[in-house]
Amino acid sequence: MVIDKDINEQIKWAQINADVLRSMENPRKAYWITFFICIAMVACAVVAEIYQYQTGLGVTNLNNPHMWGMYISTFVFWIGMSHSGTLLSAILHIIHADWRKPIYRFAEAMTTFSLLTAGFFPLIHLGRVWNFYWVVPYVSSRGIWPNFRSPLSWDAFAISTYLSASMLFLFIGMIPDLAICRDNAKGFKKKLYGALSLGWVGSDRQWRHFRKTYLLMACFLIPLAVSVHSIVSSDFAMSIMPGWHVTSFPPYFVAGALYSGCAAIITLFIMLRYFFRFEEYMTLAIMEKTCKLTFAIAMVWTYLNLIEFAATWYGHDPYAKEVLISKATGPYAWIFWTMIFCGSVVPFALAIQSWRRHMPTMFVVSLLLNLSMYFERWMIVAPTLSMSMEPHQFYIMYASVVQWAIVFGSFGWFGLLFLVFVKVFPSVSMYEVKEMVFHRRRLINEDAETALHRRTGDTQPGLTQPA
Amino acid sequence: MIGKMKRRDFLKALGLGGTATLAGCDLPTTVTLEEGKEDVVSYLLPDEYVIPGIAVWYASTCTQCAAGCGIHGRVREGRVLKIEGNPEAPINAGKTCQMGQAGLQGHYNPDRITTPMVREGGKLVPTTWEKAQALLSEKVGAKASLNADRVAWFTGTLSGHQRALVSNHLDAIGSKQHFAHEVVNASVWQAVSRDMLDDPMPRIRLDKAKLILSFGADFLGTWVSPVHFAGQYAKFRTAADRGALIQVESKMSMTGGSADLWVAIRPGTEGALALGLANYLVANGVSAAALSAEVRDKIAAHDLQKVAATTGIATAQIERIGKALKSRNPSVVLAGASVEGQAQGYDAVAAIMLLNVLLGNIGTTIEPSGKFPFPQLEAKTGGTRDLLAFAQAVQQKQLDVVFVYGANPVYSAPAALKLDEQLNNVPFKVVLAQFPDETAMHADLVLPVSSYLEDWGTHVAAYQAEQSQIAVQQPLMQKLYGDTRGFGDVMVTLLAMRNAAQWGAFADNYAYMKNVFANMKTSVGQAALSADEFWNNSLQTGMVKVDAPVRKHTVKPVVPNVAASSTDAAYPFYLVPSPRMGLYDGRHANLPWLQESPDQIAKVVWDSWAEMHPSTAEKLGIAHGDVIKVESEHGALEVKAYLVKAIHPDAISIPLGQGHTEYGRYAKGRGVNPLKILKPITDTKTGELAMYATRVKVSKTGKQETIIRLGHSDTQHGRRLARTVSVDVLKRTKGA
Amino acid sequence: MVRWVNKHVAKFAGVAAPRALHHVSWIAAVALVWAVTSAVSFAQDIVPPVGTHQGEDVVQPIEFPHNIHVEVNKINCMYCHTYARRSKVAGIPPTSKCMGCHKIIATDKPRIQKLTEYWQKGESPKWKKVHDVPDYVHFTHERHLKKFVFDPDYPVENVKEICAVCHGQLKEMTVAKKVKPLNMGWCVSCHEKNGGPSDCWKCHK
Amino acid sequence: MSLKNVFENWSTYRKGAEEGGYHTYEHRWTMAINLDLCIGCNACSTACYAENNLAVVGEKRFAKGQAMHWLRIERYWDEEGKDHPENGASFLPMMCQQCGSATCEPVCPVAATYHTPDGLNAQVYNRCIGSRYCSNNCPFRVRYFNFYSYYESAWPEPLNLQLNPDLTVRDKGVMEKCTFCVQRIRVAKDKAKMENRKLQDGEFVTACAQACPTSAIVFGDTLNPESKVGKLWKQHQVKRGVYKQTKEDPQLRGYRIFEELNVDPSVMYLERVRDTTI
Repeated sequence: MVIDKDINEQIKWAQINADVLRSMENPRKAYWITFFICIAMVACAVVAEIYQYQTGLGVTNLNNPHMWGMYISTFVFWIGMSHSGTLLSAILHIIHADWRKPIYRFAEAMTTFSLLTAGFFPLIHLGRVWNFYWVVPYVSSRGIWPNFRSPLSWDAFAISTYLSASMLFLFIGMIPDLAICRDNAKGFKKKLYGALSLGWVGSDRQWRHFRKTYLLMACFLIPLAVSVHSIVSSDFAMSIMPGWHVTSFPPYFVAGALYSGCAAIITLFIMLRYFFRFEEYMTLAIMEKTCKLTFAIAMVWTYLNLIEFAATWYGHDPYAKEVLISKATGPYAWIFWTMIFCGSVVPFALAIQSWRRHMPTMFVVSLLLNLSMYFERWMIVAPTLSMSMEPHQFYIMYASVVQWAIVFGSFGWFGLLFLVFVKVFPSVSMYEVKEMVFHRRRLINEDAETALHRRTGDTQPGLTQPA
Repeated sequence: MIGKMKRRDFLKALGLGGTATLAGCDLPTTVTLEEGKEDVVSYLLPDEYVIPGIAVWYASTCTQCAAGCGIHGRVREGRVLKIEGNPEAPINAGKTCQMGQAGLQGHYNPDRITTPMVREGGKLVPTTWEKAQALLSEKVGAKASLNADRVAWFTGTLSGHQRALVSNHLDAIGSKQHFAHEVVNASVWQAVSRDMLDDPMPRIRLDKAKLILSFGADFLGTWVSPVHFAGQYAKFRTAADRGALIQVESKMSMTGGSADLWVAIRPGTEGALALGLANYLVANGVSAAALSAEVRDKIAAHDLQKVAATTGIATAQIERIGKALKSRNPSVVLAGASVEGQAQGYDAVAAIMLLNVLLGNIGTTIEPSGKFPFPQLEAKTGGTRDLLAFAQAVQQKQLDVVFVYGANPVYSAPAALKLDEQLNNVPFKVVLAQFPDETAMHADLVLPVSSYLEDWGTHVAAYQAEQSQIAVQQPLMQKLYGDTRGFGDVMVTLLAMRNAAQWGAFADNYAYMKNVFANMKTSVGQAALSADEFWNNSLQTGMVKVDAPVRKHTVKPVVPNVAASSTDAAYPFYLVPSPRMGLYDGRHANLPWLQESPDQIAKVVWDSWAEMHPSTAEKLGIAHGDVIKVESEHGALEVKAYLVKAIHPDAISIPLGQGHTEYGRYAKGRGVNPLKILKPITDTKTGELAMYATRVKVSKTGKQETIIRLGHSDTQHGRRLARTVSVDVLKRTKGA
Repeated sequence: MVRWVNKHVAKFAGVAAPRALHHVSWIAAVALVWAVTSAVSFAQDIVPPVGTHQGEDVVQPIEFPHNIHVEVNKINCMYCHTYARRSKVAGIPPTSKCMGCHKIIATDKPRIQKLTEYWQKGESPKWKKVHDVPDYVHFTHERHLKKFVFDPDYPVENVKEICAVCHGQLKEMTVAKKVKPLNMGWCVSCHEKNGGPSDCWKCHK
Repeated sequence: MSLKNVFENWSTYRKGAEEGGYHTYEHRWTMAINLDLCIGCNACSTACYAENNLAVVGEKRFAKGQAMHWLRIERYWDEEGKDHPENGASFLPMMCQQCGSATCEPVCPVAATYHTPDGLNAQVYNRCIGSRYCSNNCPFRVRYFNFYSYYESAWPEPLNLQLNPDLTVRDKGVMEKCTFCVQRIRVAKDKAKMENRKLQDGEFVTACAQACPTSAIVFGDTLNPESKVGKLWKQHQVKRGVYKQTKEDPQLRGYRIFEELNVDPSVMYLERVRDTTI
């Protein structure tokens, strides 16, 4: 069994700065290519959306029983994706798992950006998007209000809150690093970072404020993250439709969210590690830990799946049972079984150490997990619609080009935001890595010296300061 | 009052009372709220009976089929918006079928002919009425030199004063040539009842019957007077002891859908089954004394085994039906188009009528009808014999001038008759049409006629209910297109050309009608009223009640020579060109509502399809939705296969109505027309076209298409949405 | 203002690095602008409807002087807009009604001569619609007159006061002009005052 | 409904469906459909097209499942195993059941569908933003969405002259459904009010009930004890506001579809009868 360190504690702080700031230097060709591919994808989506806006939703091939389609499933997918950052930065933060430090920054960025992506879909799928603001409870002269009983209006609140909170969290967490950028940049960049770093000079008082705020935000964000996906799940669970009206949906959704989040983290972890040569920081050890975490979550998700199936199977609702059977045997069966395979079988690859340490394998695996998560969302939305209570209206929907284009474009949009982020902001948290290095080094020194002093009988172990 | 209404220009009122509803929900582009953007035009003179924003109902008569139902039209700001049944009308008692509802779309149809058209240099070009009239008077005017017998009228079922006008015109010319053509008809049934009961259209009392045995008579959908029978059917079902319906046919009709027992029979063997049942009844102690020895022999000759072999129905099943017939009195036995449309159609229907005689239904559930006092107004019911006769006359160049109205022979004639080409043998063809249909496109002169909601007329349905009546048709709104003319108006002008002395007096049909009514009132026992009172009453009630002396039924049984069905190795299947309530015989194919309303049994919309039994399909390796080639001796059709169990394995059923090559945006080039591949066999006795006697063979084309239909599941997955209970349970419970 | 912000942010940031504070103040300013604009964007919906509306002057084929008919001649509104009490629409009087008087009265006036021309041509003037509501709003004059004019024994001569609630003081106008908002908020406020129905389907269907 | 209104009437609004809903109903429009009389002829459906400005969507859109028929006639074959459907077909007219505790109402984010004092599920077109959640939560799948601006193609001149001015022509992006011909209800109620009298039973009926050739559809107000429909409900011992009927005579034919979901449909069907004793 290989034992290696989360991070090389001999690494110099200056080098950390250097390495991270290097990742923000002028991009290479490969970057621009990906960048423009993303722009092209977004362009497709925009064209499709304009066409849909002018012609009507019919162009998506949605139909009477199948009123919702890929828009909603993609929406749920992105919302789920957004739980990764919170998990790494907030949950692991308060349980003092310091190995998160090198990798939580981009995870958090992912959170924000996937929310920014998810936010579009409820609007895109509206029949009359130009009236979307009627969902917002503002004082209207007409004296009419949104329907507070509707999970969709809860969504509006939940998502906007979560988005603003996580953005704030990301920003606050970056302040010290932004200050570093400020000090190393010149010209316009200096102005920008100067503005963003809110005059951070790293005084004691600032650090005190900073730590408090950060912890506070973390504690605030965790219940928020949980509630958001619970509310999204209630879009389905609050209905009476067979296959949607499931009590275990909230935890199921949250687990699924964390799952997809972790999978996405692994993907990006590997990419960043490869492109920005972050081997020093995104070490195999951390990779292993992430994989283990993912594996655990995968098992939780599998368990909740089984619970749901069992509950339906032994439940009293014949319709739900029929939907379940149709999931496994009906027109969507291949999606269902792919989801089960990729979601519950493939993760066992994470349990094998030699595979865990093999980046290409992990890359493929993580993509498979993501795929399974997307299919999961589709399997939540589609089968119930295509086979609910009224047999006369059993019908399936084949998504049109428009629908595909917009879903496709959303990935481009996410990529775009992320690409911009990694070039404008430090995608590895410098100050936290420094902390990590500091603590580890101190630990080791402690061990060494206590050993020495035990021999010499010196009862006053001194502490050597880091260079 | 209506007179005034007709002349007052209504559409002026548009823009009042929020009629411009087209602006939908608040897409900024569709609503104009800025002041001074919309025009509002007031009336020139107020009409005391027209209040903007308030609807008025006027009575009239439906002409969507020949049943002659009374209707009420809802008129607002000069537009007729909705059609509903006239509760006073004895035929339909306030009800309508979907075709009646859709009449509006015939009237407002975007594809109507709006100006006269004349053929110049081989193609039709718009012209004016003046030119058209000049042409007419040159061809058929007083001075025109024409051979009287070479002038003909070709119409659909025609009755009331329209018929009177046509006969007058023919008399004025001196011709006897009036062909009346109707694809969906009951001519053979009428012939048989005429011969056996001396009553062409006996009144049928479903409401009195305890059992209906219908041999392919789609009396709820397309047979004789559907809405009337539907009303009776309701009484028949809700009666204290509920009547039972047995439907014997080779393809399930709409009526078959409501049957308690639906029996699939080999096409063309209904007569044999009827005799077989007679045989059973006689064997079980029903007296056949009333029948001649000859007839009795016929019956004796049809023992159940033989019949079972012919019809492909198990003996047990036949006995079941027989038992029901014997035990449930009174019953009524009906014969529909699929029985009539055979080479031995007459005999088959006769055999079926014999059952009524045997069971003593004559006089109980089959009542003598009233003898209509005005023969000149009686319906000239169309059939297919006249079509054949016409085709022959045309082929032998016996006609110089043909007037066509209310019929579309070029569409409905089998390709074998080659009518479309032969029509060129007629030098001058005048078509009075509302739509540019196939026949109109073959005309030398097309005269645009008003829709029935813009026109005057009277109708005398061939099938009269308890109270005989003349149904009155009046305009419910001003003409949509100023350049169209009412059929009556055209006739009056035509007649004036021949006989100015008598007909010159009438400005138009309106004047003629008023005059007619003024003379009529005494003969219908309304002498007390003034002419105007009588006129207004008739318009308000939409009918003139006529008491018709009831006929007497004298039963003269006919000897039915029912032939054993033959088999044909080359063409193994029977083609069933089934008419459907909705598109009917194809005349309603351009009404979008009816195109989009699904077929009652197959639930297919906007298209044609070929129904076949799964077992047959399996043999031929055909799957649901395969495009198949249905081929007869006289042509082939490519159409999607629709697998359904409600059909006999030997039958291939293609519904009527689609396959128009002209006619309008909704109908043109859609689906196929089974009439085209019919073999021109005729019924030996009546000479009617044997529409159901054509044999076909079926082959795959290899193409696969999706069948566009309403609903995506044929079973309820055990979720008892539409629940069924057996009648014995019903008997134990009170209530409807 | 910028200074104020600087002071307080400085307190928070715990430093006084003027460069940084400069930026802070800018951010604050931008945020402020955003807030204001977004508020304004909803304003037309948020502010309770005012009783007045500045309508445009509509050019009618004939400049019909309401003031003369209503104020000077004291003609009841429902004499010309005769459908109002029987139908959802009040209606424009038929041209014959105008001619009923103006065959004799004021025949020398240019407007009347114009009207007479129309009449002799046998057509009605194309009036322009002034008071319009969206087509998904189904207002009925009949019910409103029933409640406010006919049910309470309210002197029918004063009906113009009732009409004025929605149509403004026509006795002071020549050509009618939209002076009330006629939007939903406005209708609703009146409905709530007078216990009118609050069921959406009363007006929308 | 303004906040003021909510607060003032809170005690009434907070009542749930099991307490008969928060409504004190003026009328309770209901239907009784006798499946034994339904011959599946589509007259009702076409009448509905004529009365309610329903758009004809055309072949392609129909194929996609985007048709707009508020009232559809479902046809089922229920005889597995046999060579032929010996007892004919079962027809089922299916329209909005105007549920007493409708599942479409709570889920609409903007309250565009709500419960009227007449016990109907109103759909307010101009409030709808087209989230389509209501349709997803409707067990009967009888809500139809305007996937396109159908009116642009459905009524080419002069077909548009037939449009019924008493109700809106729907534009793209809004949900619509059977309203029990609310425009007829409104006219009749206004007329009654103008004449200071109560509504009579049968004074008006919905377009479908009016057209039905066999009078299989009976429409009326169950709160009016004299009404035909009220009598039928009583006769068949079908009660409102329950999810399981307790009949003295369980063989009575009246039943409500998906009653067990506790949606309290306003349409009572009478079982189709078939004579198996032949």
